[in-house]
Amino acid sequence: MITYLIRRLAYALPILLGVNLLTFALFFGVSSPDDMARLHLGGKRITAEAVERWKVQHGYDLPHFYNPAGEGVAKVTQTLFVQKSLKLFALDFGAADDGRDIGREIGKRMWPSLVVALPTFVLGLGAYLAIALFLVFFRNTAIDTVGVILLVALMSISGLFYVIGGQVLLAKWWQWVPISGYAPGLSGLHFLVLPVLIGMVSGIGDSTRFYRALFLEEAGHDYVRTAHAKGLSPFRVLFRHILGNAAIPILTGVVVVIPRLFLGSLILESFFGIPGLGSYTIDAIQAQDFAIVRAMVFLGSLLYILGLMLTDLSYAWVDPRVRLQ
Amino acid sequence: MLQLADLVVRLPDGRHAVDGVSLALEAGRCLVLLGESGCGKSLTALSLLRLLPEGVTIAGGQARLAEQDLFSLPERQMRGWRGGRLAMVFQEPMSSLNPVLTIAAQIEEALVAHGSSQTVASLLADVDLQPQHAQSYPFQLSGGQRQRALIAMMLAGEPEILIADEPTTALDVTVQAQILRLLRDLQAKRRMALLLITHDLGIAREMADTVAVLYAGQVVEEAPASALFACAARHPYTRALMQVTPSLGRRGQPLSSLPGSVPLAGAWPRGCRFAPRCGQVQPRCRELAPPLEHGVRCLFPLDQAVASPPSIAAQPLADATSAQGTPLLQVEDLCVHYPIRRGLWQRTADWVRAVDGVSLHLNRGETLALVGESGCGKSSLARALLRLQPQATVRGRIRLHGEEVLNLRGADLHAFRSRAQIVFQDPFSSLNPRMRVGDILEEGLQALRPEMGPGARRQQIERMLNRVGLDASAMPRYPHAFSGGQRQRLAIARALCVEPQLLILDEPTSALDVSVQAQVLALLRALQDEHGLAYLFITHNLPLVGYFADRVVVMQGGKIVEAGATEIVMAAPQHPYTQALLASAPG
Amino acid sequence: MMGIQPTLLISDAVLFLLLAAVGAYVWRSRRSERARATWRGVFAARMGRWSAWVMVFFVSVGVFDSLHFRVAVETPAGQAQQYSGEVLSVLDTVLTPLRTASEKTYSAPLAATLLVKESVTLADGSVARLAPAIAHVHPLGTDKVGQDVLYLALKSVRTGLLIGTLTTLVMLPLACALGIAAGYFGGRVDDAIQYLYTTLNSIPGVLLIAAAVLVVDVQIDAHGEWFNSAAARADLRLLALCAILGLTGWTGLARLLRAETLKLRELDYIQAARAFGVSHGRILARHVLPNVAHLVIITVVLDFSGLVLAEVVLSYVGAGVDPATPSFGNMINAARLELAREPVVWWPLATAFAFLFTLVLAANLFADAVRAAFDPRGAG
Amino acid sequence: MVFALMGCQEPINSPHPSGAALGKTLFSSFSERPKHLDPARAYSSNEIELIGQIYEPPLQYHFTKRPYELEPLTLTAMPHLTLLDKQGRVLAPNAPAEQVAQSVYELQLRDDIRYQPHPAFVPAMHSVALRTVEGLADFPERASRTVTAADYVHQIKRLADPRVSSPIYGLMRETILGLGELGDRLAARQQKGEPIHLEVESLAGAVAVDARTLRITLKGRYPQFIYWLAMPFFAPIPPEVERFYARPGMAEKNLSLDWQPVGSGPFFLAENDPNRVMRLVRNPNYHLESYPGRPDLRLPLIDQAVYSLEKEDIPYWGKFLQGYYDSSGIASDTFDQAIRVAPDGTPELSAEMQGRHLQLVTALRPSLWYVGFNDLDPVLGGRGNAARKLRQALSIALDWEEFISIFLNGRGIPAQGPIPPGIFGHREGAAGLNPVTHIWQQGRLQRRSLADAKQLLAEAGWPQGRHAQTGAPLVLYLDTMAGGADAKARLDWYRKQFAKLGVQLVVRATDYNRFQDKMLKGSAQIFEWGWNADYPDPENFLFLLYGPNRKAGLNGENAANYQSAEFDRLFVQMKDMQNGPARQAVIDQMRALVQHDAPWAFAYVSKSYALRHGWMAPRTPNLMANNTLKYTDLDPSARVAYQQKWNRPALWPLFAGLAGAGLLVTVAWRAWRRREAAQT
Repeated sequence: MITYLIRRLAYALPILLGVNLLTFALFFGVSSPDDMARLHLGGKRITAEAVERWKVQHGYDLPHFYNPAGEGVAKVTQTLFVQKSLKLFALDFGAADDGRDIGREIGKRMWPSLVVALPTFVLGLGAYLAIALFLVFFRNTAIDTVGVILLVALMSISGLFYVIGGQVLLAKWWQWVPISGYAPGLSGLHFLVLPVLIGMVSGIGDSTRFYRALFLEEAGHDYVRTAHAKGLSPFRVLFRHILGNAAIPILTGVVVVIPRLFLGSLILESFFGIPGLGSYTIDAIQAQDFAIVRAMVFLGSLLYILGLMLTDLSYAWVDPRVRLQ
Repeated sequence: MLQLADLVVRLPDGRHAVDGVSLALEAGRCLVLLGESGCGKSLTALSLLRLLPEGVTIAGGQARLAEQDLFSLPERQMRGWRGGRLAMVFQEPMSSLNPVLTIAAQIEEALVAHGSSQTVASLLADVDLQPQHAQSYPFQLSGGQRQRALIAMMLAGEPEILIADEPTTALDVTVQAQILRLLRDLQAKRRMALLLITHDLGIAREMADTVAVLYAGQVVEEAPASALFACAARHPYTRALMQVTPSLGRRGQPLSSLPGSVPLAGAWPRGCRFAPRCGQVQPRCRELAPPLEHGVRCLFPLDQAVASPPSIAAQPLADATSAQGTPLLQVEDLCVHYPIRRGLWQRTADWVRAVDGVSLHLNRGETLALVGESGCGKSSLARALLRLQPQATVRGRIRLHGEEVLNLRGADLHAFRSRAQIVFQDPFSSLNPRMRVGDILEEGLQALRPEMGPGARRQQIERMLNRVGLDASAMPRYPHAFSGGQRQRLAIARALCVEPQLLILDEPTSALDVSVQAQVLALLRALQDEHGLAYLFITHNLPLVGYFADRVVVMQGGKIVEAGATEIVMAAPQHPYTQALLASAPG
Repeated sequence: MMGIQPTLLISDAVLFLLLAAVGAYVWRSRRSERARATWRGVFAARMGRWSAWVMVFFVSVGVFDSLHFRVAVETPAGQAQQYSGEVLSVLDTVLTPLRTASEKTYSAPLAATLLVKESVTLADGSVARLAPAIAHVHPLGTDKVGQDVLYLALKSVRTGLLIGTLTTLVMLPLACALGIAAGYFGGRVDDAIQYLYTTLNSIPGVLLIAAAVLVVDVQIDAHGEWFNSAAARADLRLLALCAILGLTGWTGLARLLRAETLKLRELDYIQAARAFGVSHGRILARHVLPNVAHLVIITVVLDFSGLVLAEVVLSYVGAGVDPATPSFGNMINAARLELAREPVVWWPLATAFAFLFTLVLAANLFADAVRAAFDPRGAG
Repeated sequence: MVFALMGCQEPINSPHPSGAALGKTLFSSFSERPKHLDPARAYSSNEIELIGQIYEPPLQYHFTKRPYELEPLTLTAMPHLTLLDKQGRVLAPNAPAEQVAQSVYELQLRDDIRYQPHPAFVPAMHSVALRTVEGLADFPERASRTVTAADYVHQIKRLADPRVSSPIYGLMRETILGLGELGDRLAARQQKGEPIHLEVESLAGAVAVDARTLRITLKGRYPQFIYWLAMPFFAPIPPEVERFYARPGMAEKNLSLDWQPVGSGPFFLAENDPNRVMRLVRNPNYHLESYPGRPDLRLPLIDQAVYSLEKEDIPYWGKFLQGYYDSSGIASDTFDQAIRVAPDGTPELSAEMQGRHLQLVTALRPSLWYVGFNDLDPVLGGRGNAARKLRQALSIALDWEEFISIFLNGRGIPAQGPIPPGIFGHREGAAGLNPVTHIWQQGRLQRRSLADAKQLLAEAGWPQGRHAQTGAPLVLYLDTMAGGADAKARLDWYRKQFAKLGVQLVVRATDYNRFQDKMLKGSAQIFEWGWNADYPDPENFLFLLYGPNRKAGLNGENAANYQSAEFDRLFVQMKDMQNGPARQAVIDQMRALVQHDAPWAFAYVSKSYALRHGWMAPRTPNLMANNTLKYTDLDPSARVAYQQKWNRPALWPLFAGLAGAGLLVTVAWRAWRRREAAQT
């Protein structure tokens, strides 16, 4: 088990390095540090010296991979790649272009993201599974047919419409909840209702259909016939046998995203003004703050790999056949 | 006890797969439902539990158990009867058990469902499982243990009727014998009626009190086992089935032929459904559907008195062992090992020794049977012989025509490939479904005989198709248009196209119905006589070995435990394993 | 009669190439009884048939909108014939009444007047406040600058179709080559390809796409000389978006193909081919590829709707198609703000919603039918 | 959950903490988080809007007087200006510019200006262990002190500090005596890695004569400098605060001047979570100041202002209508809901809004929007006749009246020249009209007809938009960094305008970086641009066309790279003049020149409309002043009443939903029963 974890970590390194190289190539290919400087110094009255100063200040005045001016190791370390990219490995995200510490900002903003994403995820998963089980229970009836068509229709609606529709309907017309906003703690609960609901509804089509297909596939297996042959009630067969076995493929899809819940949702957060990492990212994209985007890419990869490891661990937990080594 | 009358089972597309089957089960007796694939025997069994696959429905008939018609019970009540009064054991013990629950949990569940007073421990004891198996998961058990666990589960509701659908087909022969014995003991002890479904005459002979032979959705003959197997089969089909089953006793004789194959469900001919394949067919048979009278569904039933039992005296074929100087194929000390990687750096910590020091030889025109149970390494050996084992480490010596096969590279390897070919077990997976038959057959020629022009290739293919009993019209068609037997012929034709000297037959008939098996065996025999082919015949079926092979080697755990001429090994096995194998063979 | 000069945008060329490929596939499968039967299965289902007709409608709109030309402008005799810089399509010609009939600003569907009132100087010199009459009837109203909403929606169809199809064109070769190679060869090849796709997969998709779109923008911007018309420029941007979506989106299919190939590799007919010494290339081409083709077809059809929807989100994030390209994303983005108006300007959003919903729903239902026919297991 | 929350007194959809609406608290919003709160760095309007309430420069604009007029804020009187020649002799105030070597401003500070309480003023707080510190609240003690002249000097020095990189450093080093030298010195220090201590550096141009007297010396003459003294760039910064924040570890915790400002203004920043909310609270140490003309109203009038982040328009407007924001600018798309334009063109509130007792506040912004033609472009640029006529033709064709009506919903007036209304030099009516694009008819401005434009186009050598010789169509390029929802419609509009002349317009949309780059290289052709006045002086607009100030290569603000010797000469003359008829004459000449040359198509001057709820005290907007929050007042009890009236949750959807669920359960139950009873 320990060996397994160590090996997984060892696999993770080259992947993170690859992510690192890729983003470095992308971001330093998009925009030269000069552009960044001009962008961040604001629109009016910028002198070339100011640009130069900005670059020095933010450490963008270095060569990409090799610094002939450095001495010894510094030839390699005093470069954009090492300073701006490799340092991410130490979770040293550096400063955003406005000078704020990205690590600190991430630390602060991941909680609001989680506060929205976790209930969305948990309640959503519960709802999707419940509906899928319901449909599978009534398979080959009109309930299932109508349900599936409804799901396909829900799938065919762009996520933006759910957000717009939800805000207009629930908040503007019916005035059940605040249109947008966020507050930490219990007093902020009413802010969460709408984003969580919309987050759940927008995933309902895809996920429920997926789970339904999984359940149906399990339902076709021989052991289900055995269970019926034993005289078990259909509920027991559904919940204990079908759900129990479908848990394994469900886990693959589900556990891997759990760490990423910290990253939040881009659209939900920006529409609802939730100060999480999703809106942080979208702001950074729109403001072209590459330091933040780089950090978020790296963080995303890191969390993904973490998710993969968690998936494996959870496999070992639910599936007696799996032993990690 | 249970009276099944006029059962009709309808498939989703409206065809009938079971067409008026009537059976009677009695307590403490065993009824064997015998039939080839697609005759409707499994659907009949599932109908009794009302567990038919989705879309398949019971379209008619009654099943009376204690004055109650099973088919008119409301679902709620039927559930209590399933696993309660009627229980069923399935074919695949692995997939029939829930993989993520322990054996105890799965048995417990059944006990709770039926409020039984038995315990998990007592049930495990009843099926000869150790108490510690209770906490095992199915994957931790062997095939036989799994089947026992499944049986234990089904006994939880103390059923009056136990239905077993090919309960031993997926098991090795030795295990098969144990499971059959267990079923028989349980039946006796618990006074259950046993409905055993099988395609194997041997099993039927061993287990049955009564045999019902099913053909094309109908019972064609029903008779006490004793009478039936004393060569009193009166239906031509039953008779033919018995005659096409190979055995040591039939060695040297051609098996009587049962042409064609079982018709598809619903695509039944008019009149007698067996008429197209029947040796005794009369014009009336094609017009009039015969009723089941006196246990036979035939207008012209055969007499009960029939030919003498075949003589056991084995007639050795041409004894090739001594004759021909250097053997065609010589294998010395062959090892096929798969690495097991472990630890941080995934270093090879150990090896799976699939084949561990095997030596054998094979002469031209000779058939060497390689016998063993699953996992003994016989398939690994076959693939290693053909250099088809890229993942494994292969050591030892393989010589074909004195050439070191393991050292061959490039053109030499190519040349070798045209001398040694293989026919696989499953005729469905061995032909690419997306290629036309002509292309499939041509592929080997293109690769190995680049010197041949398109015309020559075509000629060769046509010749081979004719030789295996098909013709050129097969070439533009896709494999799915052919039946299993025809596909296996195609596979043979494909191998023969490149004119090999050595043909490895990897269980070539085990996926086929007995009637078709006989046809394929006859073809193989004829081809061998014609081309002087050497066969390495891999199988687990001992009667088949007795019938077909010149010599036999028995493998166990990657090693050869016994080798010798077929008659000698079969008659007087030396190694205990061989003895066990022979003793377990049903029939 | 004015002359026209046919103009072939790159995306047109690619689209027609794609159509030709589909045509070739259809022609080929007509000969194969099995393929015919499978496709008959698709159209036998009621949903499959209906959705196919809807798709046919959308595809024809897209195809007509891809037949581009430039109209000749009046040129004095003796000079070389000059053509307008504005690139039109056959669809534009068909829709000329809608295209040219623009109002000043919003008007509701089938309304007779503009939405907003204006101060108008009447003949008698007095100033009155009234909603001006509109010049043409617009079945679905007009947008902020008075363009016909129906026309805009129809023009958006091509963008959606292109994104849905061209992306797969980029994705397919990559996914097939890498996925099959990983599954078939195993070992180091497999390790390398798995590394590649795990790496790509690990980056949050939107971020990766946004970053790549920015890179492409820089390139497009730096090479203004590549384009002789605004259409060509927007076109390249669209193609680039497809390429990026394709380059980042191949991992799912590759994974699927790898798993399937791993299974196929052990199948007897591949073993048989290897026993014949058939080369790897031939085995891959004749045995593996045709037997994973159903997966490819299913994935392509399934992905289509996802890609069309992705464009909307990307446009919101700011990494979508050129703002000048008519697309559902741009349309929704512009229209969503109009909901806050009073009286509510609901028709641009409703139109975008209806068209997008119909397109995606049809695509999804069609995909379901295809999946059911090609893969009896996954009837989900 | 909905029912559970309905028990409360307050509407359940309130985004504010319960009870907050009852206080004298202003609820407003911000759409983009400010990047810099350091007064030496902040330059964007959203930044200035915030720190304007926190920091106090020496001067401010009088809140109610128009035209805009400066008045002392922290001074006892307006600064006293002395002009000196090279020899240090005092010159007369009207001395010609070339004689003036230095201008000396002497500022006399009030003695009651005190900073907000802050730990930096407690020496012991400078050595608190930072491990346990997460924010300013973790420092147990705070204190205050009086503002001194040295604090102002310190801030002026900071403008030259390379670590601060002030956006006005480039301008000020040319203006303030010795600032350039100081900057060079500091930069050298930084390069060498030496520590920088501003207190010990001397600056000739800014000297604290005594604790209450500040003397600022400028190179030459720069009459507009006085306006800079009303900007937070010249607010005092106590050196100890900078020292306090300079401790290692502070910046990582966002404890810096950029994040936690320390000023003497009416408010201090009590909470800075720019991801969500920023809260300004009344400064307890604020000096005595009262509302103009109302000595009884002591400023500031409210206790708190809460600014919430609101990025999307729909939620913003929705919350305003629900009463949760006290005031709102009007986004174009929501405009119709609030405003209708009366027959005479003046806007008034729609009936619905009047029913809600809203107030409409309008003002013309001291800003100008234009479409620039790059003077360096081979087709459009230069002083040649053909190019000029082409520009003129395009200027006519761009129908800004239509633009204003479509995109601004009437919130603007078409611009006629380089100087917007409200700034000295602007002329109203026929006198100010641009004869190239407009004519005066029946007492109203009337855009010239398209025929005139086509005529000009033909004269320029492009009849019908095609080259007179080759017949090649005229293709022009609009460079824009347009993005966002509105862009497509706007760009379509541009295309339509050009198409009216038969000219094809290709839009090159790009991102901010690329656009800046293009502008700097001078490779753009046509572009949209705008300018917000820094100060109400014509110089601040006319310098946008001053040749030596061009963008290409020099990175000035003359984005069109317009170059006219005559204009440049007049500009130098106008720059140092006092407002008066003489200056007006020069400006008129310059305007005529620019109108004729048409380097810009003058677009519009936007009107600012704002809506305020009825509970807000009425105020005339002051668009130059940035410290207006202290004048704001409101009636909380009226607010609460309205909020309750406007926010009653609809219940019928809940019942409908329950009914739907019930129906589903029934259907499912029946299906289940049917299955249980099923026989084969």
